[in-house]
Amino acid sequence: MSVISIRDLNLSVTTGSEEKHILRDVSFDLEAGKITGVAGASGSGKTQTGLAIMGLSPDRSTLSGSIDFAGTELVGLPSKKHNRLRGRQLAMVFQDPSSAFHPMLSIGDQITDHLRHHRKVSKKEALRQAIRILGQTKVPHPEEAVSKYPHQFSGGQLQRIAFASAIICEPKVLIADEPTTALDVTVQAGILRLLRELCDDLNLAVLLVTHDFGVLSSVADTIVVMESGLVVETGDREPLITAPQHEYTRSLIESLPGAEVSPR
Amino acid sequence: SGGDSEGGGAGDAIVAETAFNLKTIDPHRQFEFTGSTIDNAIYQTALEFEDGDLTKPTDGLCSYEMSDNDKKMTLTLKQKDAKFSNGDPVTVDDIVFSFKRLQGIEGNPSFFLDGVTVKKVDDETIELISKNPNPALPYILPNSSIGIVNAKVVKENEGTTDENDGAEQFLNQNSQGSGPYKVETYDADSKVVLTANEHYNGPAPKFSKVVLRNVSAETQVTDIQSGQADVSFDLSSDQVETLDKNAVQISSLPSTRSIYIFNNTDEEIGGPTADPNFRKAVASALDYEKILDLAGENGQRMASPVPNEFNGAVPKDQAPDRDLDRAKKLLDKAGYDGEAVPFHYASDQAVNGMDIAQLAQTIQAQLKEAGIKLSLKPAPSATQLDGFRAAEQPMGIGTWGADYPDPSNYNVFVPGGSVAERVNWAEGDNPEIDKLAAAATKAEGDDRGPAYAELFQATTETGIWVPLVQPVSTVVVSNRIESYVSNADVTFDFAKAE
Amino acid sequence: MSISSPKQPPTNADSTGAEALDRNPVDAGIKRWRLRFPKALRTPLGFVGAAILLIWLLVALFAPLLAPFDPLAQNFGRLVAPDGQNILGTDTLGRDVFSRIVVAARTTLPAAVFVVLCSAVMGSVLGAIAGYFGRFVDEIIMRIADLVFAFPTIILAMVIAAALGPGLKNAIIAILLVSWPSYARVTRSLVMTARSSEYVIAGRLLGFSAGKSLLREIAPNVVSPIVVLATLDVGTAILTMAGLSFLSLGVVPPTPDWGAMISEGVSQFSAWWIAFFPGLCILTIVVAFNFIGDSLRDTLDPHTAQEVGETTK
Amino acid sequence: MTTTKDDTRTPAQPLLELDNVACEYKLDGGGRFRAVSDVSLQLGRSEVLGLVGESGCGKSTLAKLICGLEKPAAGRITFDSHPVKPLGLGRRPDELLGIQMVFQNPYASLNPRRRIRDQLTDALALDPDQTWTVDSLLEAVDLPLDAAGRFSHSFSGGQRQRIAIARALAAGPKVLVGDEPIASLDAFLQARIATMMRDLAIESGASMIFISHDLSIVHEIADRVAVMEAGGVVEVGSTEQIWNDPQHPYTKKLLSAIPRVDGKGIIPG
Amino acid sequence: MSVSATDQQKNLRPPKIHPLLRFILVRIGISILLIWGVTVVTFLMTNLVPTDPVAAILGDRAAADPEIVAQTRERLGLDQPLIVQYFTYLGNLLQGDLGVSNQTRVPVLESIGQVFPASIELGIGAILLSVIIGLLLGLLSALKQNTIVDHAIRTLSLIGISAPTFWIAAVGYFVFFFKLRLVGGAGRLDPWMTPPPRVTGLYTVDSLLAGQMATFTNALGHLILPSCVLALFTIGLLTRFSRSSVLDIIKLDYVTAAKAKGLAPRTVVFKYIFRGALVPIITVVGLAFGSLLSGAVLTETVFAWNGLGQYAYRGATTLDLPVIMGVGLVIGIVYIIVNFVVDLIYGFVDPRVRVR
Ligand SMILES: Nc1ncnc2c1ncn2[C@@H]1O[C@H](COP(=O)(O)OP(=O)(O)OP(=O)(O)O)[C@@H](O)[C@H]1O
Ligand SMILES: Nc1ncnc2c1ncn2[C@@H]1O[C@H](COP(=O)(O)OP(=O)(O)OP(=O)(O)O)[C@@H](O)[C@H]1O
Ligand SMILES: [Mg+2]
Ligand SMILES: [Mg+2]
Repeated sequence: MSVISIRDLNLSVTTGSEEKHILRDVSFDLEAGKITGVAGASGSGKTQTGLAIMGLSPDRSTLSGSIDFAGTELVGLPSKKHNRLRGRQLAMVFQDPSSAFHPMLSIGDQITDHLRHHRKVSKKEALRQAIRILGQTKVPHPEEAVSKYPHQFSGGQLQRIAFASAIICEPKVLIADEPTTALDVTVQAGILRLLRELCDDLNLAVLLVTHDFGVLSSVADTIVVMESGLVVETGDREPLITAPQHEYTRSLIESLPGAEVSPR
Repeated sequence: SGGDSEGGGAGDAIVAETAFNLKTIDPHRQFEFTGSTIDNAIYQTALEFEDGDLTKPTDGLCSYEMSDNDKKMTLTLKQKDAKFSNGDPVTVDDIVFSFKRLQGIEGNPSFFLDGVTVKKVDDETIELISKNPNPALPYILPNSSIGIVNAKVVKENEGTTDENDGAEQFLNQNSQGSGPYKVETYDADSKVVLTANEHYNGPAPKFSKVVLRNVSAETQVTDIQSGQADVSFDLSSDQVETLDKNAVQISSLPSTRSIYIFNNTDEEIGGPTADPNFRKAVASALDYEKILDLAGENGQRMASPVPNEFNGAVPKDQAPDRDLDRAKKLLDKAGYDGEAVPFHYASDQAVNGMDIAQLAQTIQAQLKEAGIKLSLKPAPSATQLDGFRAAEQPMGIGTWGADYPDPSNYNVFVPGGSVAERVNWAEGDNPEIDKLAAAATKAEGDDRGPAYAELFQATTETGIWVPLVQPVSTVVVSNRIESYVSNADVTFDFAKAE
Repeated sequence: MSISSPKQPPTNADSTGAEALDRNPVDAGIKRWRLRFPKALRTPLGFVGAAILLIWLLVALFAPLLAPFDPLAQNFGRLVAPDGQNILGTDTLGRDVFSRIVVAARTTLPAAVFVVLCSAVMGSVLGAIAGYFGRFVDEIIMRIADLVFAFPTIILAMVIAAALGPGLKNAIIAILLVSWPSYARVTRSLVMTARSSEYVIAGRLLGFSAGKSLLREIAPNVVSPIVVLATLDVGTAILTMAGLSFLSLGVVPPTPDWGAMISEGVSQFSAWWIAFFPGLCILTIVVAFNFIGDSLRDTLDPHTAQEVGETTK
Repeated sequence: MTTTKDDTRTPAQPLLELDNVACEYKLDGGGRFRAVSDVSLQLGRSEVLGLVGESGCGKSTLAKLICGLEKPAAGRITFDSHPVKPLGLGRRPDELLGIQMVFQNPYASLNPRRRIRDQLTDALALDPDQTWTVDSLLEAVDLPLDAAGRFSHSFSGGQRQRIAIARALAAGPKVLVGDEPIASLDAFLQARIATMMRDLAIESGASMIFISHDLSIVHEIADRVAVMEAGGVVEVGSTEQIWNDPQHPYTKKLLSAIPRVDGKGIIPG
Repeated sequence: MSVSATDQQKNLRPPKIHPLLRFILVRIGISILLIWGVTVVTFLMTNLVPTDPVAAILGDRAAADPEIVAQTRERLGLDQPLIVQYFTYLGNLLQGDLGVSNQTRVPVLESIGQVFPASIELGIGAILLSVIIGLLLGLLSALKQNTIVDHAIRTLSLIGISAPTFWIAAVGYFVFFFKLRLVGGAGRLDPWMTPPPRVTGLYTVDSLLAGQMATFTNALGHLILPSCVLALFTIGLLTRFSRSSVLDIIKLDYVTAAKAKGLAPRTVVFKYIFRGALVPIITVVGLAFGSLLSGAVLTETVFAWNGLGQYAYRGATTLDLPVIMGVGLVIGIVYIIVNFVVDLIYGFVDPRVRVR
């Protein structure tokens, strides 16, 4: 049973006088407890797909098609109603952890303000939960961490904090936009493990955006390959990587050192 | 919030506005318009002018008697009930001290009593002995710079009768006079507040407080019109014109200031201005009617630097008229080749509402019609004055305000005089004029007037001074003041306003 | 494009070319700069600014033809209100205000442009030296610039003008002395950024000396921000000059000058036209330069634009 | 601090030699940070040395030291028997021009205001052998010849990086230092550019130091690999040896963290 | 980019003093150096002025007497070499002696004590207005980027920085005071009003302290127009700057992250966007203060506002050297202090500076 089902999603942006199609007829599903990976070259529309679900498409853009979230149609949903889902039901983690936090607000403040907003819990209670959740994402010394500022953490730690912030309201959907691209391989492994755990433990429907097939090969359950706003191939992890059907997917994977693609 | 301003929150205060020309109100140092306006209200003088008539010195604190040879003046204390603002009575000692302090501290007005020996005779009498005949002395003594101060208090506050005097600051903050007012606060930059002197021996002033504000002429226009101010001193004729005549009263008096063009006699410095023909050409090229127009109604022509109302003035109908043909001929004679003559003036000065910068531009335009080219050299008055004093300026606008209403005050324009030095005009350059000068100095009684007139006519003839205009001293008074006294002596008498 | 259509091989780097431009601010800005330099004036503000400026340039150029009367001649009644003959009235000396306004454009515009050119050159040379050589050269130059900044422009200019005497030349010197530091600051920081940028280092590795890399590699990259700053600064220079003239420390009479006319006019509230129109002239011409400068700045990339930002005014 | 003896080196006379080199940065707050400490390395002729390690371990600093862009706090660097002197305000000494660099960010390493031809010509002037011309360079890096007349903004990231490589090659370097030249490129472009670099360097008889944190690519192109951790080199060896038989625990950790593209769903590490 | 904490510590030689303390000390050091520089500049500047202070001090009569002139020169130390004069000046300065005005014989320090609060009152009024209005307009304009509102605000702010202050002042005075009587006239109070007992020297504050409501409203009525006029330029400046500052921030990831958390738009704007934009804005406010002081000279002239600007103008036109030096010094110091404070605020507001 899919949590989110995207059908014929189209997105176009008007810059100046010209209209630019960013997404064309994108369709795929996200399922609870499963990680859906989106791969594609730079500029293929991966991030915009994630943002469309969050209702954060750029200004002056038009979205059409359908995003069905547990019975709620997200395309065309009034921003107020969408706002009630954001943070609470739909959560997102960004690529660069060092820029995804406000440098002048403490960690504790930043990972609880939406909790307090959505759940109306007290400051004290929020902090208590924050500490618990930081522990769950394996941030060292959660009690001290809540009163520190972002620049006092390393990138990997910040990304863990970002995950903590994303899951604190117990959402159903988590969109992770290249959560490991800015990190070292050793740190990346830890984050991927965390992602897998969270997905399984919380029964999250995860959308993992990346251009790294190595990452997809490690954690994704299903993979969607995009090119220039189009979905060129969708499939389960192993068959898609070892025996890609589409020319484009194949050439992508073949170009990677150490990739083992079975000849057709 | 400005709405209630007309309601005259003013009460018993009278608000007067002027663009400050104020360095001090220590009477014996004070030499500027604003200082003397204030000191007039604070200090009494030995002699006074009757009803502002500058030709008639009369008794003030003292009565006087002049010896036949004009060398000895005897002052007798007359107002025995006069009291200083602290209650001390005014004594002969105070007067003697004041005279001696004026002489000794080498301030700007010290020259008033040059060559005069002050002697106390007894507790009622003072003798002033002059080295040379000094017929001007009665005209000098009413000057507010010779105000009588409380000797005892001033001495206690570092006051002396020599250069070591240190009472200036004290006198600025604490006036020591016997006049109708005393200083309440003194701020040379923005405003001076006077309050009534309860020990004053005359009638108590109706307005027990005087606020004199430092305000530019353009602000004065709006303030007098809007009832923010009661008295404005600096309005130009153009500005006065625009006022609502139903809301204000206007008092215009002939000014005691003269405005003239000076020409340097030194060829090195002045170039063409050293040539008498060029100078006379300048005098003929000016369009005096237009200049008079700038001065406004009641402005007067001048035939010499001496104001028309003064003894020794050259009758104004003898002033030259415009004659461009003559000017051109004179220029030919002078061999003037059209070179530009630097023309200096104070760009930030207005004399009785006559803007010197505008005057300079008018003169430039007029002289151009005769083929004389001026290149204007404006400067803030301080800088301009520096250059003038150093006798470095070829040509420009000068102004002279009478220190006392006697022709001898205009000796500065005669070769060897302090102003003449600034155009490098020395004694001996014009033997003719030297002779006339000697004669004028010697003249006595009724002969003095004509003798001086002859002298100044001759000096003016040289074209070194080209008298331009005698402006009008205009005081605008709001209708809140029902009666007031404004005359050539005091401009505006706060004590007599009602 | 359908899914089955043949795809370019993903290894062809060119396929990301278009996006690449949008992704890098520096290059994107420069591209826009190059393509739209004339277009900068086609934004509404830029267009209005350019139009106003063009009008003023024409006015200045043809002033003698446009001015109906001799701006110096005192031929009319004094303080005549605007009428058929003197369309903007006459001043206290009976000169035609319109003629004076028109002729004044001839002094103001070239003087402002000249002073800005000089201070831009002086400031950016000093700033470039400071930024490139760093250390004590930088300290000395920038501390002097700080000092100049520490004095309000007009007061410093006032003292200089008062000391040297009023006059256009001295006003220009005064403004020059107070306005170079903003160029120095901007140039310095641009040069400092450029200096540590990889293309400059690459040049140094190829054996460029410091001077050569400054001239050949860095200079072309800092001129456009300087041009923008200078455009905006012409307006400031006009304002400062007008301020000095207003305080009678600028242009010497009888040369017509807007600031001086305003100063003359404020003493005549009832003859409002004397001060009002010159003020309007200053406003429009400064607005024109600011409009143009602002549109130019918009075509710069955001980062550099910040450098050139309002802070330097 | 572990200093590993670099005993895998073959030729007797190394082209480039680092001898106990250290480098310190002054911090804004007043302290000092030792970014590189006690590094000894040697680079032979016509070999590619891969330099790997996690972010901030001092790879770039080391590259700068080699090019004379930073001043070593201790130790000596010799290139072709000339000591490498820090670059001051003057020209770089001729004997050091043999070291050239390719930078990480292709968007910043070309001058946006100069045509490609001019930038290449500057570099060509250095090469006494005149091996290349502008056209042959462009051809070598697979770019159309009309690229010479254009400005850098009209090229994509991958194209720019190829131009930067061309420029570095034009100078006829003996050592080419690539500081993460592929890091900011699309994953699918990385291998292609890296291989191109290696081929061009070796063809023109130069050696290369290739810095990257992507071990799988280093594996593809390097002859030898040096592993850095926290400012020091922890292990040096031939690529095969490091890959198949890592000695140092850090190297093992690094290698085991690389995700394999095998579709097995195994999280590395 | 990110090094794990232990690695950092291993290679780190920590500074001997706390970074924040060091930051403050360095800023103080630079400020003192700058102030010293200001004394040098004022001193040199006034020595370039071609006028003889002795003549100005002595007046006509005494200046004609070479003996008195020589004596005065000696007394004032003007016969000494320039460098000695400078150190005498500096020595006096350190004792709080700024000299005596040549024109009014009033100690410069005393006069500045009088006029300074006037300027401060005007300056604070103007800066408050400009900060509040400028920041809000800038924020609004950025949030509504490329809409009519944005275009209108941008155009207006450009016009605001293009208007000649003295002209606006005159027009404003004519319209709002002379014609409409909406505000008080020239000066800081109606002429007959007595200033409130001096505590701070700011009439609005002092009158409130003394409980004189009438004086307060009057002072406020006089303050409002000049500070608006003065603020016009800085409003334009700050509007433009805060707009671009906010636009820079809006693009950042943390703003998208905040939106993605479903926070109320108000929270996103004020807690995230505005706070981030504020830091650069604070710096500009410091700089704007400088332009405010410049504008004050002209504004004060029109409104007969007896402040530092007028005092400076009088000093400059009468070439009253001690006054020029004094004002230059005071303004320089104020500017430096303001920027010092800005730096400190910057340091405290931004945790990245606070703990390095
Ligand atoms: N605000 C915007 N306005 C206009 N175009 C945009 C905007 N944001 C993104 N685009 C364009 O949409 C396209 C898809 O962008 P998107 O960010 O989704 O790519 P991506 O696949 O995430 O790429 P990357 O791997 O580089 O992150 C790109 O061509 C990009 O230029
Ligand atoms: N200019 C500098 N001032 C202070 N510290 C610096 C400076 N440059 C680098 N560092 C520090 O030195 C260390 C090594 O930096 P370096 O750039 O060499 O790392 P790197 O291995 O290249 O990392 P990356 O993979 O992120 O490029 C880092 O911790 C960095 O923070
Ligand atoms: Mg993306
Ligand atoms: Mg690096």
